[in-house]
Amino acid sequence: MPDMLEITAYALQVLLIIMAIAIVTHKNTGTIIVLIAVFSLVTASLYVINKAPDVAIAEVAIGSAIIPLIYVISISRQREFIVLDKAMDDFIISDDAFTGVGYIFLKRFTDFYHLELNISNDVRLCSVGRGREQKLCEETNVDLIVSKDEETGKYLLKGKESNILMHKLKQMARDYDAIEVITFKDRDFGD
Amino acid sequence: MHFIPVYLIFIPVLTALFLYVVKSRHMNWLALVAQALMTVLLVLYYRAFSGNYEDTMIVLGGWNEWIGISLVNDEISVSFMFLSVFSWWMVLIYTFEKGNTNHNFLFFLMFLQGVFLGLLQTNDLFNMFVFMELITILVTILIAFKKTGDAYRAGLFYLLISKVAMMMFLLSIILVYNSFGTINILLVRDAIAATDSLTVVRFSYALFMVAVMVKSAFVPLYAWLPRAHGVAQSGISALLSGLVVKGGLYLFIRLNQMYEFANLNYTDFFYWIGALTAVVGVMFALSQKDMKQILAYHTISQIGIVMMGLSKLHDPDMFIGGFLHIFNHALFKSLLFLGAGVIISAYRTKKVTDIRGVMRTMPFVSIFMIVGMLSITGAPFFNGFISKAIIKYGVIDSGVRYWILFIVNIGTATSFIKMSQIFFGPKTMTIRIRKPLKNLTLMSLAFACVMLGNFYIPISEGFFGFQVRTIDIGTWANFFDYFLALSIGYVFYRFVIAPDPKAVRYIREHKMTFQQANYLFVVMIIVLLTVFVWW
Amino acid sequence: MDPMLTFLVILIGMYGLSTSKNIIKSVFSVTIIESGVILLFLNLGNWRGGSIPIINGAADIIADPLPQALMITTIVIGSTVTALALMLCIKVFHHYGTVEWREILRRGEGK
Amino acid sequence: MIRQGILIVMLLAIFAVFIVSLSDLDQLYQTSADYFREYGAEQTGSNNLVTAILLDYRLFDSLFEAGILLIAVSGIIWISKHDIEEKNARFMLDKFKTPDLFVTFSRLVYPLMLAFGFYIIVNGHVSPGGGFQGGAIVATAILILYYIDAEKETNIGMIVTVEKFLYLTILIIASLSIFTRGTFFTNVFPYDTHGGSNQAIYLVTLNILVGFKVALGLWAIFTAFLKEGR
Repeated sequence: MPDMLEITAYALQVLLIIMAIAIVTHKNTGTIIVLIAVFSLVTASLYVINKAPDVAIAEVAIGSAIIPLIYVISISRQREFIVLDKAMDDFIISDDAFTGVGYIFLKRFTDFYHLELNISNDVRLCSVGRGREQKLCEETNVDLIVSKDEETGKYLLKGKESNILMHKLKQMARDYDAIEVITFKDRDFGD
Repeated sequence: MHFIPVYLIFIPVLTALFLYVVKSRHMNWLALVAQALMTVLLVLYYRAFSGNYEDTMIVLGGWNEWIGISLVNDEISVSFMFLSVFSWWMVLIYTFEKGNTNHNFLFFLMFLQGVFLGLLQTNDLFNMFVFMELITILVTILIAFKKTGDAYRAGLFYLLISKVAMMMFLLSIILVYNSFGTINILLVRDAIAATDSLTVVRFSYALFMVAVMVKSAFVPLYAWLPRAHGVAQSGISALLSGLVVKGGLYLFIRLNQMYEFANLNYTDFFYWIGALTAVVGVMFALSQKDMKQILAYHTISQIGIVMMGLSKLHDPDMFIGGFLHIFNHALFKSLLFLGAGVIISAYRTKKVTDIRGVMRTMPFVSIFMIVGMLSITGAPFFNGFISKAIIKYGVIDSGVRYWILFIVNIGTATSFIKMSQIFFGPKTMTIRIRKPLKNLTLMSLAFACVMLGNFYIPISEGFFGFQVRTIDIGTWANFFDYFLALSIGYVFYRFVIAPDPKAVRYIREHKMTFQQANYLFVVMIIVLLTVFVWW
Repeated sequence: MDPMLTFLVILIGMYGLSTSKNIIKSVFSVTIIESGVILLFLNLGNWRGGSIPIINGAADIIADPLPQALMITTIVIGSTVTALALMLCIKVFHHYGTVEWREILRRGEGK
Repeated sequence: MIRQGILIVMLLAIFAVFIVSLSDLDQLYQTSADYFREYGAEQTGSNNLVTAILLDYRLFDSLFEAGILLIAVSGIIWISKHDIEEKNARFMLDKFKTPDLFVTFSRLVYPLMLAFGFYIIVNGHVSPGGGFQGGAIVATAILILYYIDAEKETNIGMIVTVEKFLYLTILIIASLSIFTRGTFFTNVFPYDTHGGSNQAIYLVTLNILVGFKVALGLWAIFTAFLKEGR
């Protein structure tokens, strides 16, 4: 029955092309990841049909398990807005729940951009001194540092100048008196 | 003795692994020891080198050469090897004091050296592909090594566009393999000679060339280079601009040797691509204000000049001129980048307009920088002049080609007159910066520039066996030409570039996006297909 | 087995690259091109038919094993490049707050 | 829209050239399959010709293939790590919980996958598989462990160091043939026409080493991703 195999092969190739078009034109990245895992399985079966079981094993193991996982992680990291809470008062957490003014403000902001708000008050990160805050922002993925200015009582939200979200945040924070947005300039020198 | 090529590849790799595993800052001198060992081995290899393919061919594993991977060396690859070992010496010494708490940096740097030497020697297309991919990954990591947003952005751009180019390279390997049943370059060369120039051969040539054009940043596929070389650390920029980009040009030479008998008339096409690259590179360089961006765009334009020479593969004078320019460019561009690195790290800014008074603050660095600038602008008695003059004599009969070279020269002069503004002005820095190792590197590079500018014939003929056209350096005509270019350049700078008109600003702010780069990639494939398949 | 259909996959990937506006989709397109190239090589290796390249007793016509070995190398290379690209992508997002090429390449330049 | 139209036209032009060159290819078509069928198993001692090529004919490529993984792992870890002393910052909203059914299923699958991976690595020279493929499967099995226990602590530095040592070992074993055969990167054991069981020892050893190296490399890569920003 060689014909059967040939028909399957053609069908799979056409399927592959359709899936490639879908991946290229689809908007939602979540769907694309599923598609790419299936795409990889289809290519693996085509490798088997092409008498290459070794390549198929490699493709199945790498292409449909590890690579999609990496995609998932990468995309989930791109949907989050990481905030480091150094203020340690009721700005974010009041009565052990997320009901503070700051939280509501940030939540409104992240919901608007379809991001996931991720707040940390990790002790080790918060112990980082004022002078190293910029370094912290640049080296880790922390997008925003919340701290309290002791003199004026204002809450300072600090982030990178280069980050486009900070500009939006700045515009949004105009309505709030207690919040001030500060951006770190890019350090512009060679070595 | 026979296996020195293999040792040359694996000594840096093993050193890199050792440094990574040991993770001790006291072991960093090991990199220098390995480098010294490699120099010795290379000299030994050179002494036994006969220039004959049969003698230098090593088939790894001792298999049939249709199947196995073979390493092969000729004059071109051996001279490239000397250049790369020298460049790595410079970068290692330059970064030595700074990088010595960081075993990662040396790990990537040394590994890159082994891989680059492998690329130079391999005689197998797929092996070449693997090395190119390794170089891509290593260079991406080295670009992103600084961990700033710029660096990540540039690294990502470079990684993706190179990956696409290398996929085209692989596609071409597929066509070659299924046509001739082997991927050994020398055997494919013979096999191509035996067939008529079929479409499949031409198609594979076009795809190879588009990959090479991305890797060596020809216009219009240059978009990754200024970003990548502009943001990397200065030591890395020097290495990338001076040497690693030349990996693409080396592939160009090798692949064109492979297609030597395929009856492809590429000479004119690549000459004009080179001319376009040279002009566009200079045009962008003129508009920049960032010191490293200026140098990066000049890399593009100098690659264009190299290409103008290399494209005449059958005209020994032009070819040698282009080939010599690879060396000269490696020397003076490394010198300029390293010098710029010293200045930038002292002044904490990259803007040419903000740096003043370097001459009073750092006299030695300034002198070496001026040597580099004289070389790149083609002053007599410096090395840039020699290769440019050889290329110029090759095209002196045809008007337009000669004038393009002259225009590029004026542009280069203008741009470096602009950059030389940093030397003037009062002393602004009071801190004395003592960097003996950096000065040593700059000094040796400057020395090499001057040496190669005056004694190029004994060096290239006696040492590497290239027949170089003799040029009268000290004639009045040369000086007149140079000063004419300088003065036109000064006028041009004073009245057009310095006021910063709208057109200049527009060019400066023009940045190619990734889609555009890929779109041009497809366009370029079509252009190459038009030239090589349909014509 | 039709090499032409496989070549179409490569072209679709190239179309994706030239039109994709964000980084992730560019990486997806690169993956598609790579799969297409691998499949093409295997297709051509098996163009004249044959059996799996494992010698068991009687040796008959086999599919070409060399492309298969090369393609395993390519798969490993491709996966590492993808991983590196995605890691850079995460970093770029947290620096620029977006994964759109246009915005990313414009930020911090031409001020 | 016009740009996209032109793009499609250009791509179709490339397609047309490919079709033309395919007909040329039909005349020329050559492969080295015959050579391998004739001599492959005999010369290398491996019935699986793909393994024969990866571990013997083109071992040099495979070494650098493993090298790419090595470099990428170090690079990814370098990019992902930072100087700020912090390991696993706890996020208040970071609730990741695998469904119980999935955990049970994973517990069942995990040993099977691991065994399958090892089988593939060890039998690489007689059946489909080998170091690279088996290593990837082992890495996938380890990945399943993370589904079972998301809080798993991994010492990534250790993995990477072991990986480097394995790579060094592979390099040494690959170049041992200089002493027995007088050339680099082939089987250590001299060429023997009958049996070839000695050669199999070398193949299995190298497959196991490569398998572990690849598994560790991929493990390090996805651990770096899982830890990224945490």
